[in-house]
Amino acid sequence: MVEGKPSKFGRKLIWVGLALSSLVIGVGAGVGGFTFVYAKGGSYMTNDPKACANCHVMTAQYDGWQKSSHHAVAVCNDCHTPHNFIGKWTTKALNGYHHSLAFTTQNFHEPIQIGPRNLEITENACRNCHADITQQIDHMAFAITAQSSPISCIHCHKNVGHME
Amino acid sequence: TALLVNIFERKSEARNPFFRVVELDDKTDDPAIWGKNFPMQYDAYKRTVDQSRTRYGGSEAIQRTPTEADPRSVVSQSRLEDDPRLKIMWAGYAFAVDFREERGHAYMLDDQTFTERQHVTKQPGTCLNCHASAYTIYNDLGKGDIFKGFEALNKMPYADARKLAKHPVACIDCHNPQTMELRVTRPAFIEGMKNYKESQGIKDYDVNKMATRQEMRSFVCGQCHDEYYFKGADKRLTYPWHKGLKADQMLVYYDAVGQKDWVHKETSAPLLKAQHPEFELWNQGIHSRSGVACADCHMPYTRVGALKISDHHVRSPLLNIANACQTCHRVPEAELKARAETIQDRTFFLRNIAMDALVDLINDIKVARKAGANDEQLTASLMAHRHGQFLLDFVEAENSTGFHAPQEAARLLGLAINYFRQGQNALRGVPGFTGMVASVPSADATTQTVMNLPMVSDSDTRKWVMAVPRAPESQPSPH
Amino acid sequence: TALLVNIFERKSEARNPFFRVVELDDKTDDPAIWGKNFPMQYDAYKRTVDQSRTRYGGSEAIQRTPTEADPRSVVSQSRLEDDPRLKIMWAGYAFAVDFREERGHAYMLDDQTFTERQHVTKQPGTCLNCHASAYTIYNDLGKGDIFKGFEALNKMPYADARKLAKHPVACIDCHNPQTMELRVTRPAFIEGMKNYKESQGIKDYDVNKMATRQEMRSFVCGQCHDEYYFKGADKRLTYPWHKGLKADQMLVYYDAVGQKDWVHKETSAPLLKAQHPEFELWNQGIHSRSGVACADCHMPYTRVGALKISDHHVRSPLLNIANACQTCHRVPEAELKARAETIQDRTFFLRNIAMDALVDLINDIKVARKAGANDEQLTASLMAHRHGQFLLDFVEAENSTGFHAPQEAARLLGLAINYFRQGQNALRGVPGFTGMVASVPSADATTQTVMNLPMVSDSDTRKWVMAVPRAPESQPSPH
Ligand code: HEC
Ligand code: HEC
Ligand code: HEC
Ligand code: HEC
Ligand code: HEC
Ligand code: HEC
Ligand code: HEC
Ligand code: HEC
Ligand code: HEC
Ligand code: HEC
Ligand code: HEC
Ligand code: HEC
Ligand code: HEC
Ligand code: HEC
Ligand SMILES: [Ca+2]
Ligand SMILES: [Ca+2]
Repeated sequence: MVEGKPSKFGRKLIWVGLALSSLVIGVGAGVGGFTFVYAKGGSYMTNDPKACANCHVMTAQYDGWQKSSHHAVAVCNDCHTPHNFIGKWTTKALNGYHHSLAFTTQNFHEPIQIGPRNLEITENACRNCHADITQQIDHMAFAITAQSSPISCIHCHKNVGHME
Repeated sequence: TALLVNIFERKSEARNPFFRVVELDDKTDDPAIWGKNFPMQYDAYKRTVDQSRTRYGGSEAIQRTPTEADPRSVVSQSRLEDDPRLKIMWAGYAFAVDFREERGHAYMLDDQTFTERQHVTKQPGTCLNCHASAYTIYNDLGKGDIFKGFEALNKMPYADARKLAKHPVACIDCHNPQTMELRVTRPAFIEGMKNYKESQGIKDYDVNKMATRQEMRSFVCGQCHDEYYFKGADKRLTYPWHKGLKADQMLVYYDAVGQKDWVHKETSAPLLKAQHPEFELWNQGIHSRSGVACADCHMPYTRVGALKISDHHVRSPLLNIANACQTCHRVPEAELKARAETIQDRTFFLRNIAMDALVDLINDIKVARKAGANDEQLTASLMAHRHGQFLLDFVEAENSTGFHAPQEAARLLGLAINYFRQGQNALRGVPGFTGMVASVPSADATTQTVMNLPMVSDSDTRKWVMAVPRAPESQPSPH
Repeated sequence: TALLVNIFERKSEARNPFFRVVELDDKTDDPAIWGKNFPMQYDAYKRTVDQSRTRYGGSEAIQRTPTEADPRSVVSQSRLEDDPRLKIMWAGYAFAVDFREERGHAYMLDDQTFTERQHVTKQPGTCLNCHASAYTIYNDLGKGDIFKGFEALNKMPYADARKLAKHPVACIDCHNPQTMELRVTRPAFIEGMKNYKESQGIKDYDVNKMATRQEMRSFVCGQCHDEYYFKGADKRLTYPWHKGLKADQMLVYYDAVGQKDWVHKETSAPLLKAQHPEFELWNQGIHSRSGVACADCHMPYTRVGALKISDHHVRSPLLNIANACQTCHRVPEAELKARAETIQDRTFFLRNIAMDALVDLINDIKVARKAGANDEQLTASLMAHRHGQFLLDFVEAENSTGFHAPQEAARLLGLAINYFRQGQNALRGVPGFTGMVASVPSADATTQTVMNLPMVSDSDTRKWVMAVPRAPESQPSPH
């Protein structure tokens, strides 16, 4: 996906996201809401990486991030939420809801693996910060066609966020 | 709105990461002109004249006195001198006369024009497909139809065809001049992939329409770095991929179509020569399987000023480990070099055993012929010679010394050894044949072989490297 | 609120790794007692009774009627039935009588006690080193000195020694009961590593003092999963690592000390049997080189509630790919399985070619003996038999079917093929020997071999898997 141009899929997600976020944030009572609060689902609302690591299942990524080249320059949200207001909060709500639910029911694939949607967000985050240096390789010259679609940064730079 | 403006600026910048100084079109074959728009890529491209050696690759600059017939003042080392067994292997074929370590792209046109192989056989125009910027030649000859141009070029005598060629592989052979997208300009590869995909159940595969960008980063190289033969009287350049890309699958194809490249001078076996199957061997390896392209290692991104570009100085990745390997493998350079060389040492070890086995077989067949054996009595041995020859040559001719697919390379060598030694055994049935005593391993010699094994020397449990098999006078040094 | 409780539990669990319910000391051999402190590890440990197959590994539960001599109601599949060539390979040795696929740790004591190999040869107490919780036995017999205890146990007849053993490998064999740290309790491994390190120029290596924690995560397995022999009249368990850990280096050692495990029934060659060299082959692989330990794949961390523990259900990683591989390789399970099996298929392919070559050699020597050849005339062939046998058996006996070091396994098989076929050629010199026509490959047969090659079938360019070589009636199925 080219920066700043949400795909059809992305746009659909924004709406789903908005609906879900109102559900999650808006609910004041009930197990769903309580779980979210108790499990520090609220962590999603801050930018503090420690907050992500509130869930012990995020510890490995937190540790990896601390050892990574980006430790000093980017926090979790810089890479895992879109670099625009709506996208950012939608994603937080979606992920927050999904992760809280997954964590509580313990129903998720281990090891945790980034999904296609979040991968695309992360890819775009790379491009957003590094547009200056990567433009030659990212957009081959004049036309933007199927073949000149970018190749994945993570194909080569898997380790920048989480040193293995 | 500051944000918005910012985004807009970025987007337009992004589409114009360079100054369009000149207009390029489908006739612009001169890379110097493209270089006006893309000076960084052009500068690197010109550096393919550099020569330096790695343990098994790169190339060495050997000075020579230019002659009228061959005006080159520098060539690369002769592989035939490195390993005289190669002359026995290829006896009767042009390769036994001149075969050198390959070097950078800048030399491809000259090295082809002046190789002594040109004097031994009358070569066809087909040769030029892979040693020159051929795209505009195809267009000219075919009046806009590259397939027609391809057929015309193939049929010409080399000397005539050679006159049409002006540059080694150039920008236009890999890039669309309008969009700079990668594209395949070689009909032989387009046909080869179509045949191969058909063997996989995919009909009408069109590489230029159906390949992803990441695939194209290998396919542009696959245009030339493959096993090939000249099919029929028209000398059509053909990739033998109809049954699959594995060496033994190609053998099945070659047997089915009855192809032979030459007849061995000593044994009269109908043989096949394998040539630079980098694309095919890479396809069997874990890197390919993980989506790692030729360009990822041989043209890695490199930082030039404020920009990142693809390093158009195409060369051995072992001369450039930091960019070629370390983004993916976070281990020290020396360790990465040692890993690659461990793989290569193992390949070279088995390759030498296979090479000895081949020489033994050739000698045995010679003796049997002297003893009066006829072709019919020799059939089994001659077929073993044919099959083993192709498999050994496949790994020998492949230029990564097994790195592109280590276990597959070893599998092929194991199979080749079996063919050669079986070929010797098959001579038992030949009346009057007793065989040479020299090729019989005594208990001592057997132990000797074991004693000559690579010995580990370094200290860390997990860090040893297999040393190259000790090379007595009679053994060649690594090429 | 079920959810809520669940979450609450999760959060507190993380801080309470275990309750010290009982005190453990250096005499506590019963794992059930350790299990009171570490119930999760113990539960998993008990699950090594599970049996399920992978393409080449795991094991299959075969029902049998218990007898007094052998009360087992379930065994694993017979490898001799899977591949009858193994009986020819080991003719005259106990292995030709009974050899089964190995299964989980829970069975080790019974499987050793009741194997029919016990009836063929009188086995020594040495056997128990690797099939029982031996640490407390050493301590008892040696009065606190495990080396003394080791020597005493080795010398005992198996039946006597067997009475001392109560459990299969247990917690105390790998763990210090006070600190739970890993430790090596096997004198043979301590000595083996000392000898090996000495060959690398390191004096007085002491594995329990000098190994890192990550190394210990392999060394505890290396206590048993190695090639070994019984040295001298005292039947001292010895690992042949004095020249290095590569198979051909062990061969040099065995030749130097003149070891033979048995004499082949048909050929009278003085042979060596290789056994489960997982530790040694792993050492040649890229995983070892990258610091990946046995425990990383065979006892991967697994989440139990909020805790991550080492999965003490030691088994084939291909039955547990998510935990065993995906922590390091972010690719789908099916793809990882295909990668491992591609490696194994290639190994199995070459292994079968080597196995045929061995059988041919044995038959040839038989014929030569019938023709009146004496040992001296056969020396070269018999040495070739010896050397090839060990190398082929090394890969055959190694239980990962090449996965632990793919290219090295293929290298050894290539070398073995060369020995066997050379051994056949060496018979030429024998007066009166003509050889068998059956072992001569006709052109057809040669082509046939090629035609029988694995054929790729799936569609994606980079995703093909090599199929297992087609198995005609006469060929064994993968073990
Ligand atoms: C409530 C506990 C919890 C918190 C807090 C948490 N996570 Fe997660 N996270 C999870 C769980 C559980 C999963 C696995 C979900 C799955 O695979 O279905 C997960 C998966 C992920 C994934 C990969 C899965 C995907 O959908 O692509 C990312 C990326 C991620 N988390 C980032 C974060 C970031 C960034 C934060 C902080 C802003 C954070 N997490 C905070 C529990 C949590
Ligand atoms: C510089 C960018 C960057 C930063 C900062 C970053 N990540 Fe990531 N993260 C990535 C990338 C890239 C991946 C995908 C890795 C892969 O595919 O191997 C990823 C994957 C993940 C996953 C999924 C696990 C996996 O390996 O697929 C989780 C969970 C996650 N990150 C959580 C976090 C948390 C929590 C933080 C902050 C402590 C954080 N990330 C900071 C780039 C980043
Ligand atoms: C919040 C902004 C931001 C994001 C998001 C970000 N980076 Fe960076 N990155 C930086 C900065 C700042 C540096 C420091 C180096 C520099 O001066 O450019 C850096 C350095 C790097 C480097 C050089 C250091 C190294 O690790 O080799 C690489 C490569 C890189 N980034 C790739 C990525 C990739 C790939 C992603 C997405 C997965 C990413 N970055 C996401 C800001 C960012
Ligand atoms: C095919 C491999 C590959 C891909 C894909 C790739 N990179 Fe890189 N990248 C490299 C290599 C190699 C270097 C080191 C260049 C050098 O140091 O000369 C590098 C360097 C960088 C640097 C650091 C330059 C410096 O020295 O400060 C940044 C930032 C970066 N890449 C970001 C990205 C981003 C963002 C993407 C996706 C748009 C991306 N890369 C895609 C291989 C790749
Ligand atoms: C993962 C990295 C990698 C990939 C991908 C790769 N190669 Fe290589 N290649 C190597 C290494 C390493 C060598 C050995 C160089 C040496 O011995 O100096 C090599 C050697 C070569 C050589 C001989 C170079 C010399 O210096 O003599 C050629 C030609 C070649 N590769 C072409 C290709 C082609 C074509 C492809 C794709 C079809 C490809 N390679 C894919 C790493 C790679
Ligand atoms: C399918 C593409 C292709 C065709 C057709 C081709 N070459 Fe090459 N040639 C290569 C490649 C790739 C290399 C570099 C790799 C190598 O040398 O193995 C090479 C290397 C060479 C070299 C330098 C190394 C050496 O062998 O001494 C010479 C000379 C050469 N070719 C001559 C010829 C001649 C003459 C012909 C026609 C009979 C020909 N080539 C046809 C692709 C091709
Ligand atoms: C043998 C094939 C080949 C030749 C010849 C070649 N290129 Fe490239 N070029 C590539 C590949 C591969 C890429 C990477 C494309 C991608 O990432 O999709 C590339 C990328 C580029 C790019 C995009 C930016 C970058 O550096 O990644 C430019 C501009 C470029 N080449 C210019 C040139 C020029 C100018 C010439 C002639 C002097 C040339 N190329 C010759 C293969 C080639
Ligand atoms: C038009 C045909 C053609 C194309 C396209 C082509 N090559 Fe080559 N390549 C050759 C020939 C011919 C040589 C040998 C030149 C010589 O020895 O004079 C060669 C040599 C090489 C070498 C050896 C350099 C050395 O020092 O030994 C490498 C590495 C290489 N090519 C990689 C690549 C890669 C990677 C690509 C794609 C990005 C590619 N080639 C595309 C024909 C081609
Ligand atoms: C774009 C990423 C990438 C690049 C560039 C790359 N590799 Fe790899 N390499 C991989 C992947 C992926 C694997 C497969 C194992 C895995 O999943 O980690 C691998 C595996 C390996 C292995 C083990 C497999 C084997 O064949 O034994 C070696 C050794 C290796 N690489 C060396 C190198 C060297 C040397 C270079 C540079 C010439 C290099 N790699 C360049 C990604 C890469
Ligand atoms: C990188 C992962 C990895 C490492 C490290 C590793 N193994 Fe394995 N091992 C495997 C795989 C994969 C198999 C094949 C299993 C199969 O065929 O089902 C295997 C097979 C085995 C088997 C046969 C299992 C069976 O199911 O029949 C044994 C025994 C074994 N390994 C022991 C060891 C020992 C001891 C070590 C360390 C010296 C070790 N392994 C290191 C992955 C590994
Ligand atoms: C150096 C350690 C060691 C010694 C000593 C040892 N074993 Fe084993 N044994 C193993 C290992 C490891 C396995 C599992 C791997 C395998 O079967 O290849 C095994 C498997 C077995 C099996 C099950 C598979 C089969 O072969 O049918 C039997 C039975 C067995 N051993 C009997 C014995 C006997 C009898 C002795 C003494 C002559 C003995 N073992 C000595 C380590 C050892
Ligand atoms: C064959 C060797 C072996 C046996 C037998 C064994 N363990 Fe372990 N154990 C290990 C290894 C390896 C580790 C990982 C240690 C490390 O990472 O340093 C481990 C780790 C542990 C740990 C630390 C926490 C964890 O799970 O990583 C505990 C507790 C433990 N084992 C208990 C036991 C108990 C109880 C038994 C008997 C029922 C037992 N072990 C039998 C090899 C063994
Ligand atoms: C005391 C000796 C001993 C130790 C220590 C030991 N093993 Fe074993 N292992 C055996 C024996 C014996 C068998 C075969 C049991 C049988 O077939 O009855 C075996 C079987 C196995 C199997 C085969 C399971 C199957 O389903 O086929 C695996 C995998 C294995 N061991 C891995 C390991 C690993 C990993 C370690 C270290 C963490 C280890 N072993 C430590 C003796 C040992
Ligand atoms: C603790 C990390 C780790 C674990 C666990 C692990 N690997 Fe690897 N694997 C590596 C590393 C490191 C390499 C070397 C290449 C590289 O540097 O990426 C590698 C290389 C490979 C390769 C290419 C080398 C070859 O031999 O062809 C394959 C295939 C592979 N792994 C499969 C597996 C499978 C299957 C498993 C599970 C049974 C597994 N790995 C478990 C880290 C791991
Ligand atoms: Ca070269
Ligand atoms: Ca098993």
